[in-house]
Amino acid sequence: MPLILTEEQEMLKESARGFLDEKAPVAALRKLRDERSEEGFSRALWKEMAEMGWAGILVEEEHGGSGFGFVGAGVLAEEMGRTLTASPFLSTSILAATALNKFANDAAKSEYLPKIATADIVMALAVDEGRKHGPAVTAMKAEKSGNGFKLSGSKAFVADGHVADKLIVAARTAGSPGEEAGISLFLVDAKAKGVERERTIMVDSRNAARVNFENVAVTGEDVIGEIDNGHAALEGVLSAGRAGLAAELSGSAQQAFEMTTTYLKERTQFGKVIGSFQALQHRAAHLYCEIELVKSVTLKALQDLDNAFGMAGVTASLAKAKAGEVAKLASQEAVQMHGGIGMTDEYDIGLYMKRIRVAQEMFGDSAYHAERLARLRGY
Amino acid sequence: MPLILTEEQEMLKESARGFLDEKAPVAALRKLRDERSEEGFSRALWKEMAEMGWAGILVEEEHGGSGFGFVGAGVLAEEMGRTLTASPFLSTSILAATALNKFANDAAKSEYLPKIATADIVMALAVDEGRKHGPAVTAMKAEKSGNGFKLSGSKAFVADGHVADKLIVAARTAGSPGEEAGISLFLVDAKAKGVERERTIMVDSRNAARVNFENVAVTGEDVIGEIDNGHAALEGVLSAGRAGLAAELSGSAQQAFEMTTTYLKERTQFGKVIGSFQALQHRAAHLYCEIELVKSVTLKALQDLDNAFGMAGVTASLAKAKAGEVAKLASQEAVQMHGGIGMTDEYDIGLYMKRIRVAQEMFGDSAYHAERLARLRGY
Amino acid sequence: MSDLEAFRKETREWLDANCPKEMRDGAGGEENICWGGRNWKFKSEAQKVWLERMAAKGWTVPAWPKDYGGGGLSKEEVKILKDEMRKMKMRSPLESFGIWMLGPALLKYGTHEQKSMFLPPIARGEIRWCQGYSEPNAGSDLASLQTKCEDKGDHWLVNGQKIWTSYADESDWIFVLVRTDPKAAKHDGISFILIDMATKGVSTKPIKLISGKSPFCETFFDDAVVPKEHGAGVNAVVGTLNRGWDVAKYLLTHEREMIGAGGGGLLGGRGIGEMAAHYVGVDEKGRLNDPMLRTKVAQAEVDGWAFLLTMERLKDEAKAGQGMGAKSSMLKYYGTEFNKRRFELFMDASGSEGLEWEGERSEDGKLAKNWLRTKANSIEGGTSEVQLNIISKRILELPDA
Amino acid sequence: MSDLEAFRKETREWLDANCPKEMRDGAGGEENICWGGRNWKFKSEAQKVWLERMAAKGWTVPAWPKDYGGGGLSKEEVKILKDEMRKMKMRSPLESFGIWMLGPALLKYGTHEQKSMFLPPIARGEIRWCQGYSEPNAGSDLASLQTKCEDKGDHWLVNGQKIWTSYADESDWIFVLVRTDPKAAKHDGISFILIDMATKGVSTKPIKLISGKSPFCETFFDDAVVPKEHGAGVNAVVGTLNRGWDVAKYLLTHEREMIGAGGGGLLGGRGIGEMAAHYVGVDEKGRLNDPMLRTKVAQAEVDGWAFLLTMERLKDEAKAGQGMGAKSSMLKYYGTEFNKRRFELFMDASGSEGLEWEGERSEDGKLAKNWLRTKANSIEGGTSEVQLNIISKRILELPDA
Repeated sequence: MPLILTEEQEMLKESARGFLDEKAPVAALRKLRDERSEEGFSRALWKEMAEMGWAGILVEEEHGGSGFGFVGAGVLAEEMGRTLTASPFLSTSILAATALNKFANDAAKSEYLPKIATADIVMALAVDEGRKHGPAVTAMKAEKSGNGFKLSGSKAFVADGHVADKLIVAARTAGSPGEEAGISLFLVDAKAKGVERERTIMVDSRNAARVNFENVAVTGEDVIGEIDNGHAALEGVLSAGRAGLAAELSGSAQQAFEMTTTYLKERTQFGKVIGSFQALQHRAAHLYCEIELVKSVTLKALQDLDNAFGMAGVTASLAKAKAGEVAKLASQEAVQMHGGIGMTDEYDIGLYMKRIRVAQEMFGDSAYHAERLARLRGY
Repeated sequence: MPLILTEEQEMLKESARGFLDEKAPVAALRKLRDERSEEGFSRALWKEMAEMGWAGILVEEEHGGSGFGFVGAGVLAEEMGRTLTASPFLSTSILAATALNKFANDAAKSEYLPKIATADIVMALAVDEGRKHGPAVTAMKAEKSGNGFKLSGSKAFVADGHVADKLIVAARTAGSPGEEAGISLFLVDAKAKGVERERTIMVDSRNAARVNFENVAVTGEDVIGEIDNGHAALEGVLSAGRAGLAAELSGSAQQAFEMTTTYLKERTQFGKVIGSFQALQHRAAHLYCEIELVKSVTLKALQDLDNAFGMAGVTASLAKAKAGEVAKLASQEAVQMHGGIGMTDEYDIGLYMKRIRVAQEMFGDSAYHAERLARLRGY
Repeated sequence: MSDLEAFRKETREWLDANCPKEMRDGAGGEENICWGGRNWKFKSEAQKVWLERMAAKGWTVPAWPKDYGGGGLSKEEVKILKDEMRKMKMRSPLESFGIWMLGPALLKYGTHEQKSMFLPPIARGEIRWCQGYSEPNAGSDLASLQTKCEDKGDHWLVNGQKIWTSYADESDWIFVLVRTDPKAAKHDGISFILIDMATKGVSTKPIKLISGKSPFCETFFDDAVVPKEHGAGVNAVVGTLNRGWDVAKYLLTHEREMIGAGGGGLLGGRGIGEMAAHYVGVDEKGRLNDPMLRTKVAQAEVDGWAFLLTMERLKDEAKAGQGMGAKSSMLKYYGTEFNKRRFELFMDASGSEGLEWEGERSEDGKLAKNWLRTKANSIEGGTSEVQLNIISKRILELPDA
Repeated sequence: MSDLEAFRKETREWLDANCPKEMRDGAGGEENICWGGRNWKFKSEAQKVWLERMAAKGWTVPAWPKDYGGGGLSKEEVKILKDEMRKMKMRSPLESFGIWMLGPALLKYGTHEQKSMFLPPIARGEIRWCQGYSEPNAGSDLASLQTKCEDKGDHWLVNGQKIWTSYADESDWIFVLVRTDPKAAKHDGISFILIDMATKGVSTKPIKLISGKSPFCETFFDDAVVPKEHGAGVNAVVGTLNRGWDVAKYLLTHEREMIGAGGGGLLGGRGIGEMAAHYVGVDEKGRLNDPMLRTKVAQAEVDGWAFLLTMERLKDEAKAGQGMGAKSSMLKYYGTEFNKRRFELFMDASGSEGLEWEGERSEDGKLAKNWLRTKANSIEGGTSEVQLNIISKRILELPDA
């Protein structure tokens, strides 16, 4: 399959750019932040996105979605990365939709997928417990209790966790932290008894939460994937999330880079446009190449998710590793090349640096994924 | 103690530079190479160096040396690094002299140190067995046999090994490969029965050898340091070698850098001296800073060897790690900035790249020493 | 006993007798600094007493001449004083841009009248100064500054805008680079002038950074009338009219050396490896649980240590009589780039916890804010690019384009 | 069956029937290439037969017109031919600078007479060409070349020196950039001329590289007399007199794209991680025994893989009708820098063994020589710095200094 967008995907990209530039520019994020929005995103905007088929981009038409597939979802994530648009797109439309599509029972699909497509539900994935990403080190317990389970433990860095209606939670039904076996995934009502949520305001002004679970009761119906063998499902969902984040990082990096080259062409110092200084030119040219590489790996990971979902973990890691590193470089070069003005809160470039930091950390930073690839490649 | 050379050391440096520029410039190495010299260095030159007190730079006056200490030895190594001078200075005057000075019995000292000072003996340290440096993974066996030992095994990358009269050999009297305990050091006659040497012509056109030992008999008198506990002595000797190599690498890096900045000021392209191109300027300025850092760590390691020999292992590793990395960068930038001419055998810069590759590998490359420091620093 | 030994003994005794015990906690950090000035509110009685006693001895500025409020100490004596203060963990009694910047400038370029009027209040912490150099359109290219200062016969009329004036909103006076001859070549029409912040037409506006609140301000001059003399024979302009660039250059080098010499501070606190081990833990072999991060940390520690030793070497060379010259650019460049790298690693190690921006757990995003703040290190006080230019030109003597 | 399917079937059958089995070992490597030329010595009868049969069909240059010795195949057909050859592991029957460089130049800029005279012998492997572009004082700044070509009425008189002329000592003819109008602006006085290497006054000298022997030569022109016409109506100059820079530029872009497209070859062979595991071994968890090297290898594999995918993407974009344009500079820059990095890692992994320069064990320093040879990758065919300049100017549209 050629490593390019189809005509349809190109059209989606164009319309997304137009829509976001108009309805959800960086100023919108700034406004949510400065007004200390309780939800951290605009419900109205999210509804509009749903009307355009974005919320249900991974939901098949039979469930009311647009069924555009992962490349389509990545195209949207990339464009949202450009405008730093805050929405439950990653948590709900990518992560939760993937979990439901690929691993849930028909009842759950029928119940939730249509709501995702209409933006009537927000769902969040609760996986990490410590500072760094590590699905296998899940310690949270799910103990058998009657026909169901009781969940106890705590989760951190749950994107959109504080506004979610439903949480998809990784917990241990067997084994011990560090082992892949023994993990199961549960669908948990966010308002269930024993669930306590603390909104954590992050550096990127987006939503995240820490969630505490104390003897939270779930039934066997709430299991996603296989009991004790949820790691495979979890990795599948994470692959989708990683590729989505890679796409978002790619968009943010591209935009930060474009703002920088634009600035290089305008700003004058020592009687010359600073973009004429060769040292800056070479750094910009190098960064250009790196960003081109990010575009390639991201598209590859998204295509793999569409064409060979079970095999996409490797390229998703590749994409996340590369996109995280390059987006970081892009934000650093952007701030340095902008000089003092880039350091001011008034100017947008700092917001890119902040969001990129969060997105590259989420679901494994570059070190995590390079490490993972090294293991998979046998060294 | 201030981190600068004393007046005496400064004088030594100046006279060394004068001598080497005249008697042992790069052309001398080229000649040895092109004439396929059997020995790989000039005996006559080495004798002259001895007369100047260089061969015995670490030998105390009572044994006929000049007793200048490690900073003095480093000053010479650095200057030899500038001119790529081939001589047994590292193997004999630094490694063997340190082994004898610090760890040998009086008889051995009296016998060999004066010969070192007069350049009447060449000695070599045989430690590594595999591709990469690793004293603790010594597998070579020294089995008790009557009052002495029988050595069996093989060594590689033995600098000056093929011309050495005596070999200082690390072998295992107890324990197993990977353990520091159980290693002992032996002084072995290079012509002893059972010793077989293969000269290995290396990329830097210097001397090295692979040495095979088959039931080579040594006596208890030939032990340097403590039986089973030779690892400490070995590390002491290696620290001296590593600091000496760092100094040599510093000199080579400085010289390669100076050749490069000179070339940048001469070569014209697109109607301009290429040294006026800002991208090259910034790379040169960065490299300048890195080389300044190398000077500092190298001097520190040498001073530590003089002032607190037992503690110098850490800064010796620091120096070797930093000098290896920076010298490599200096040689790479040198070749790239010289362009095509830098690729020709006729031009000297390639010889620097070759020697730096070898020197940075010997007794641990940057990765080895960074790893070692991480372990020592508890992470 | 040598004179210096005697001085050390006396100093130690005097310090011990006069420094309040609250001032002996070795506390650093911006919140503990005594900045002085008209509007200064002492954080404690001890802070006030300590300042008064030290100022009375001239030891807030020990190297300045006694006539101008200083201690008149020799270099060696200053070193001993600082040594002893450090040993007893005493806080500095006073810090200010007056001490760091304006004082040295006046001592070198000022008239006796200027020194007499301005230096003693600085030494006593009575007048707080800020620095008006940068402008929105003159960043690295400082000499292209445009703030106009017109000669109106009996006064100067100042119009323009400065940016990055630290603490301008809390300062009493400002020393400013202004353009007094718009027709002259770029570097030749600049003067160095002293302005009371209370002057009508002078106003300030704080700048919020990506890292949050900051001491930086924008400072505006709208038809600010500045007298030619601030007192009998006390010129408002320091040094020769239109030669203010000399003063500026002198202070810029001074500033770079200060940043260089203070680079140790940049590297203070816990080691990167230690911090990383704390955050991510170690495996059964005692190695960081994150192997890739471990490599980056180890490489950074090698470079950081090598950098510290280089600062030490340059200091020792300076003591031995070799000037630092343009090498201060190396310290500025390498030190600030390293500090950025260090904080990137802290952020890597602290993971999602380090990304929190509000709340007690993160002390309102302390780490994240410090991380973002380091990004300015390689911009302020001369960008890394400017330092590399200086090294290229002045040390490597590479030609201009 | 579509036409193309039919073509594929016929092709497969013909190839299978005509390619000697010795030529089906998929052997690459310089020593297995058939270069052709007057002095060519076939390595085997099979090599000769294979060349003759393919040349007779025009398939040594399948895309060239039949009139000039080519196969007259369409793009799609050429792809099918190459596919089938690759599937059956067939060697290329003929490679040469004539095929890669001069052919395309003549096809675009040559006259019918020039094409008729020069292309068929190239296609048949009878005449071997080399390229005379670089000069000692004109490296990256190729257009500053100085080799003089004076109009002496009935002939040209050529004087000067070329460098980096690959295989000049084994070639029959050379295509050379010369200065025909020394008074014109730099790019305007250059011509592209064809010269028989047997001409009196033309001599060559091989260049030894830091990596050892090389195909490169210096080529000298001392009063070399070149006829205005090499045959009736066959001009020695290709394209317009003094407009040789157009031809050169065309071929330079062509060369960059070739290097770019061939970048896959750069990355062929064993993976870095696999190689490193082979050299340094793995621990009980299966991780490389050298943790720091492991990090570098993993990072390099990420970048290498991302680069391969980028080549794939650009190729797919090109197929979809988007030209590659200046993006070939990206491939050249990134690919060659990556290859240098790759070989540094091989050297790191192989340790002292990789440093051996002579003897069987190291195949006479094969790895070390390859490592050193990679250093030229980022110099030849336009330095990395030139590629970055091109990206800055043409893609990012950053202004000239």
